Amino acid sequence: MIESRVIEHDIIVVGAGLAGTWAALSAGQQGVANIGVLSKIHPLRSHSGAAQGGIAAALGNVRPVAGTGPRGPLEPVPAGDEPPDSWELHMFDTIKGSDWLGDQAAIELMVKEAPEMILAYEHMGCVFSRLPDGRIAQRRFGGHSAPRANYAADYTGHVLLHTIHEQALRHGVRFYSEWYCMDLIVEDNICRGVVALDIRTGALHLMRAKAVFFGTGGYGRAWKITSNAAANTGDGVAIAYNAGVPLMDMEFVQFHPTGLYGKGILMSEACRGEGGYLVNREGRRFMEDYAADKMELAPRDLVSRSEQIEIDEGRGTGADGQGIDLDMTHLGREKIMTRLPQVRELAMNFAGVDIIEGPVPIQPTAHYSMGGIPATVDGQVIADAAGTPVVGFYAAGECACVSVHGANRLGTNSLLGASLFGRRAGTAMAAFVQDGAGLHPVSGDPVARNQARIAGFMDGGGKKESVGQVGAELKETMTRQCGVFRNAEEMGKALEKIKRLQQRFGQAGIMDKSRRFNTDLLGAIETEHLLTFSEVIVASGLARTESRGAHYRVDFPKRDDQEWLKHTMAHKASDGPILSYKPVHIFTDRYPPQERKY
Amino acid sequence: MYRSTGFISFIFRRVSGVALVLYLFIHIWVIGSINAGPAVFDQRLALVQTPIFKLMEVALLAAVIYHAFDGIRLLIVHYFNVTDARKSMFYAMFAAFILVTIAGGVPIILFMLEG
Amino acid sequence: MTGNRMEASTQSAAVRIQRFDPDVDKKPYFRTYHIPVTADTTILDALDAIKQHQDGSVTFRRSCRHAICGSCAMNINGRNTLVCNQPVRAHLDKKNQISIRPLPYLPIIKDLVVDRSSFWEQYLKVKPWLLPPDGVPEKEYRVSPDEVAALQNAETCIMCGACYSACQVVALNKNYLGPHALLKAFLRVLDPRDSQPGQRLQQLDGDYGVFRCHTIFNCIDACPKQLNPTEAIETLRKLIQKRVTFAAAREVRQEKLLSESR
Amino acid sequence: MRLFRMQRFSAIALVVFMTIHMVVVHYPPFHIDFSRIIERLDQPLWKGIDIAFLFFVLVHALSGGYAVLMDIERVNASKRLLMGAAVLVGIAAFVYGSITILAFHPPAAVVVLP
Ligand SMILES: Cc1cc2nc3c(=O)[nH]c(=O)nc-3n(C[C@H](O)[C@H](O)[C@H](O)COP(=O)(O)OP(=O)(O)OC[C@H]3O[C@@H](n4cnc5c(N)ncnc54)[C@H](O)[C@@H]3O)c2cc1C
Ligand code: HEM
Ligand code: SF4
Ligand code: F3S
Ligand code: FES
Repeated sequence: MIESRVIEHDIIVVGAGLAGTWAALSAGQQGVANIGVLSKIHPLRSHSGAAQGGIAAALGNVRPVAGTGPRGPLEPVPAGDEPPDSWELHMFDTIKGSDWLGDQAAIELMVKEAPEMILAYEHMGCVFSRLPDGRIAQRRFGGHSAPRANYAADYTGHVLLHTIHEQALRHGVRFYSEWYCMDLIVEDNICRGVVALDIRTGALHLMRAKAVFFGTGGYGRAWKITSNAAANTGDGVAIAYNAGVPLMDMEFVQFHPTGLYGKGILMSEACRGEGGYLVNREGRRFMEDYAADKMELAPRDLVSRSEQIEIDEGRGTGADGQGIDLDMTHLGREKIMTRLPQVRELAMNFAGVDIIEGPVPIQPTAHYSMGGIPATVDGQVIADAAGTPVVGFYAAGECACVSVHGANRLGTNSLLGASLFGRRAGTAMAAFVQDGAGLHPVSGDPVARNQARIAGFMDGGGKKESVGQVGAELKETMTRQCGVFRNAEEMGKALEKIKRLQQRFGQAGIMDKSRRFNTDLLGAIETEHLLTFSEVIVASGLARTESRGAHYRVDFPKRDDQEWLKHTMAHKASDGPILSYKPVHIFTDRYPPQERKY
Repeated sequence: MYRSTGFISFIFRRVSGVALVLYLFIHIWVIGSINAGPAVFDQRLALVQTPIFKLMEVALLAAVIYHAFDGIRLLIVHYFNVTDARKSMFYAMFAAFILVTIAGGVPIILFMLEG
Repeated sequence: MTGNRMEASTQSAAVRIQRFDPDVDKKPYFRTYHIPVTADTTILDALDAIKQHQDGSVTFRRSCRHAICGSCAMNINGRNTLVCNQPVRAHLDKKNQISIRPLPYLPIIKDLVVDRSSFWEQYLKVKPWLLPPDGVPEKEYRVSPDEVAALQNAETCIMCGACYSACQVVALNKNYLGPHALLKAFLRVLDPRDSQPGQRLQQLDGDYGVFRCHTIFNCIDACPKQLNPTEAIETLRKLIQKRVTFAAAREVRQEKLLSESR
Repeated sequence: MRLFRMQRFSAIALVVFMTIHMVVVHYPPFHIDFSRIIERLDQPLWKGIDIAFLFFVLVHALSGGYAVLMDIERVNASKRLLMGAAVLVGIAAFVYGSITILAFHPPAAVVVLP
C-alpha cells in the first residue's frame, strides 16, 4: 500500500470554484498563511467556469430607452441621472424569485454588498464587457426587474474563475489539484479535518485543520438531463450528511428552461436576455399564455413548467414532440457574434445548428441546487434548526444553503452568492483561527475506514452489479419521477427505487483495480454520494405538500404559507432522513409574503 | 510527432538553414584559397566540381530558395497581421519554391550534362 | 438519448484508444472498442459509453461537456482538440475508425490522462494575475470597449493545453513558456489596468520567451477556442522592441484610469 | 530580442545580397573559375559588397545556429559557452573571409606554394 501521510493546515478548503477560491483568498488576505485548497479536478476546471450569463449587482449603469417599455432596448445611463436600479429592487426581485422562502436578512446583506463584489472582481483584472464610456455593461436576466447582470460576453463565470484563481496564486495559496475529499471528520460537533485521496497516486491522506470549508458545488448530476458538469456530484453535500450535518431545502432543484435538447447542455439565459423567443410547434411564442408581461424573461421555474406543459399537451417541437424551439434568428448576425459567440459555438457543435440561421431545439434541464449544507451568512455551518454551530466547519456556494435563493434562484445570483459568501466565510475562518482555535485530536482511524471502503469496490468476488448501471437507473428515476412536475405517487415510487438501488449498490464492483488515477473508483464513490442525497431530495419533496418555486406538486398546486413557510432540515438516520423544520427569516413589515406573479 | 504544414515548414527551414551553415563554412574555406593562388584554388574547387557535387549544388539551390522563401514568409508574418492566411501562404510559398527551384536547377543540370 | 430525431441512422464505429498504465505496461498500445454512434454522439459520449459498458479501466479527464473547462483535450487522429464538442462521425475514417491518443509530447499518467505540470509551471512563470496600480479606486476602471477588444479574446483561453502540446518548440524544450502562457502574458500586458507591462515585457524577452517561438502555427490550428497565440506572440515581439515607450504610455493611461474611476 | 533582431535584419539584408550573389556569381556562365573571381574582386565596390554579405551571412548563420541549439533543453545550461563559441567562430570566419576579399590583388602578391 502506498504510504499515507498526515497533513496539517490552519484552514482546509475543499472545492476550488468561486466559493472555495474566495474563501482561501480572503482568509489569506486576513493573514492566515497555512491554507490548503483541495479540488478533485484542476481548480480552473471547476464548474463555476461554465457560467455564462452574468453576475448580479445593481450598479445601475444601463436602463431601457425611455418610452420603449420594460423590454425595450437598453442605453447607458448618462452621468448625473437618477440610477435606475437599487439594492432594494434587487432585494425584492430575489425574495419574490425565492417564492418567499429566502432568508431576507441574508438576502439584504447579499444585495447590498453586491456592487462592491463586482468592483472587487473588476479591480483584480476581470475583463467585463464595457459600455462606450468604459463602465461595466449590463444586461437583463430572468426574474430581475432591471438590467443588472454584469457580464463578460457569454463566458462570465470563466473570467471570474480565472481572475480569482490567479489572485489566489498571487497570494501563495497552496492548491492540491486532483485530490478527492472522501470524508469529513466531525466528533462532538467539532470538525477536525478530512480524508482525501490523491487521485494521481491513489494514496489516502488524513488532512487535519482548525477550520474546514466546503465549496464543493452543486448536485445536478443526479438527473439524466442536466446542464451540470460531470464533477457536480454533490460530494460535499453527501459527505457532510454522512458526518451528521443536516441538509436543508434539498427538494428545491432548479430546472433551466433552455437545455440543449437531448443533452441538457446549457443555452445561456442570455439567449433570452438578449431577446430570443421560445416557440412551440404551432410557431407561437407560448409564453404569452403564462407570463404575458415578462414573456421569455419570466423566472426559470415558471418558464420550465410552461415548456413542459406545452410538451405534455402535444405542442412540443421535433419529431418526438419533446422539444421547444429557441429562436434567435431575428437578433441578427452582429449581435449574436458579439454577445453570444459561445452559445453559437455550442449550438453548432452539439446540435449542428447555426443560431444565426435557425432555431435550436431545447428542453428543461436540471441546473441548480438551491438546497445544501445549512450555513449562516458567515459560512458557519449549523447543526440544527436552533442554529447550533458545527465548530470549525464552514460552507458556501452551491453546496451550501444560506438561503438567499429560497425555493428558486434567480439567474446571476448564484455567482454572486458563491463569491460573496465564500469571501465572508474566509474572513470568518481567519478570525476563528486567529482567535486561537486549535487542531483537535482525531479518534479511530478514518484513513483505514476509507481504505476499507475503497477495498470494497475493488473486491471482485461475487459482485454482480455494475456501478454504472445503478447510477444510470438513479438518474432515470430522478428525471422521470422527481423532475419539473412531481406528485406523491411518483415520488413514493422513486423513494422505493432509490432504496433498492442503494441495496444493489452494495453488490456493485468496479473494473479498474489499479491505484493510479482510478476514475472508475471515483465514479463509484460519486455514485454512492448521488444515492445518498437523492434519497434526501425525494423524502423532503414528498413531505412538502405544496408548490413553491422550483418544487411543483401537481397534487398540491398551491403555495401554502400557513403550513410550509419553513425550511426543511434533514438529518441522517439508519433508515432514511429525519425531517425537521426551521423558520424562514422574513421582514414582515417590508416584504410580507405575496402571491408570486409575473 | 505532431504533423502539420507548420511542422513541415519548420523542419525544412531548420534543416536547410543548418545545411546552409555547413555549406557556408566550406564555401569560405574554398574561396579563401584564392589567396593561395590559382593552383590551390582550382584544386580545392575541383573537389567541389565533380558531378556529385553538381547534383548537390541543385540541392543547395533548393535549400537556399526554400529557406529564403520561407524566411520571407516569416518576415511577412512578423510585420503584418496575416496569421489567418497561414495555410494559403504556406502553399503559395511552397509552390513558388518548387517553380524557382526548377527554373534554377534545370540549367545547372543541363550544364552538367553538357560537361 | 430520449427519442432522438437523428436516431434513425445509427452506425457502428471502431474506437481505437491508446492505453498505458506505467505501473504495469512497458509501452503504450492500442485497444479497439466497437460502439454504436448517431449523428450527435460526441467523442466524449463514446468514451463514457465505453467506460460504462465495456471497460471501466479506460481513463480520461472530463468535466463540463460545454467546451469550457479545458479538461478533455486529447489527440484525435493526430490532431489536438477537445472531445466533448466533437461528433465522432466527423472524425471517422474510411474504415469507420477513430484513433484517440493523449496529448502528445507530455508524460502520460494513465491512458488518455497526461501530466500537465510543465504547462502549469510556465503559466505561473508569467505571473498570470493582474498587477493593478496602487490605490484601489472607488468605482470600476474605465476601460474602453476598444481596449477590451484589443485583448482579442485572450481571456477566453480555457487552459486546455491543446496548443501547448502541439507546439514543437515545447516538444524540444520544456523551459519554453509556450503559447498558452504567452497568450496570458499578452492579456496582462495589453490590459490598461496592469501596472507592470515593462517588467513583463522584459521577462518575455528572455531565452524562453516570445523569441523562442518559431512561428509553427500548430497552436492556432489546435486551439478549440479559435484563439491566436501566434498573433499575440508577434504583438509582444513588437512591443518588446519599444518597451520603454510602451511602459511610459501605460503610466499616463493609468493616471487617467485612476482619475476617472473615482 | 537582440538575437531575434539580428536574425531578422540580417535575413532582410540577405534577401538582397543573396539575390545579387546568386545571379552574379553562380549564374550566367554557370562556371566559376579563378579568372572570373579575380575580375570581380578587383573592384572596390565588389569588395565592399562582399564583405557586407559575409558579415550578414555570418551574423545570420551563427545566430541561427545558436537558436537551433538553444531550442534543445539540455543545451540551455551551457548557453554562455555556446554564445562564446559562436562569437569566436564568427570573428575568425569574418577575419579569414575579409582577408580573402581584401588581401587579394590580381598579380599574385602572395608566394604560392602548394
Ligand atoms: C451551465 C451553467 C451555467 C450557469 N450560469 C450561471 C450564470 O450565468 N450566473 C450565475 O450566477 N450562476 C450560473 N450558474 C450557477 C453557478 O455557476 C454555480 O452555482 C456556481 O458557480 C457554484 O460555484 P461553487 O464555487 O459553489 O462550486 P463549483 O464551481 O461547482 O466548484 C466546486 C468545486 O468543488 C470541488 N469538489 C467537489 N467535490 C469534491 C471532492 N469530493 N473533493 C475535492 N474537491 C471537490 C470541485 O473540484 C470544484 O473545484 C450556472 C451553472 C451552470 C451549470
Ligand atoms: C535570403 C535569405 C534568407 C532569409 C530571408 C532567411 C530568413 C531566416 C529567418 C526569418 C529565420 C528565422 C527562423 C525562425 O525564427 O524560426 C532564419 C533562420 C535561420 N537561417 Fe536563414 N535566411 C536566409 C538565408 C540564410 C542563409 C544563407 C543561411 C546559412 C548560411 C541561413 C541560416 C539560417 C539558420 C541556421 C537559421 C536557424 C534555423 C531555425 O531557427 O530553424 N539563412 N532564416
Ligand atoms: S490557447 Fe487555446 S489551445 Fe491553448 S490552452 Fe488556451 S484554449 Fe487551449
Ligand atoms: S506552435 Fe509553437 S512555435 Fe510558436 S506559433 Fe505556436 S508557439
Ligand atoms: S469536458 Fe470541459 S472542455 Fe470538454
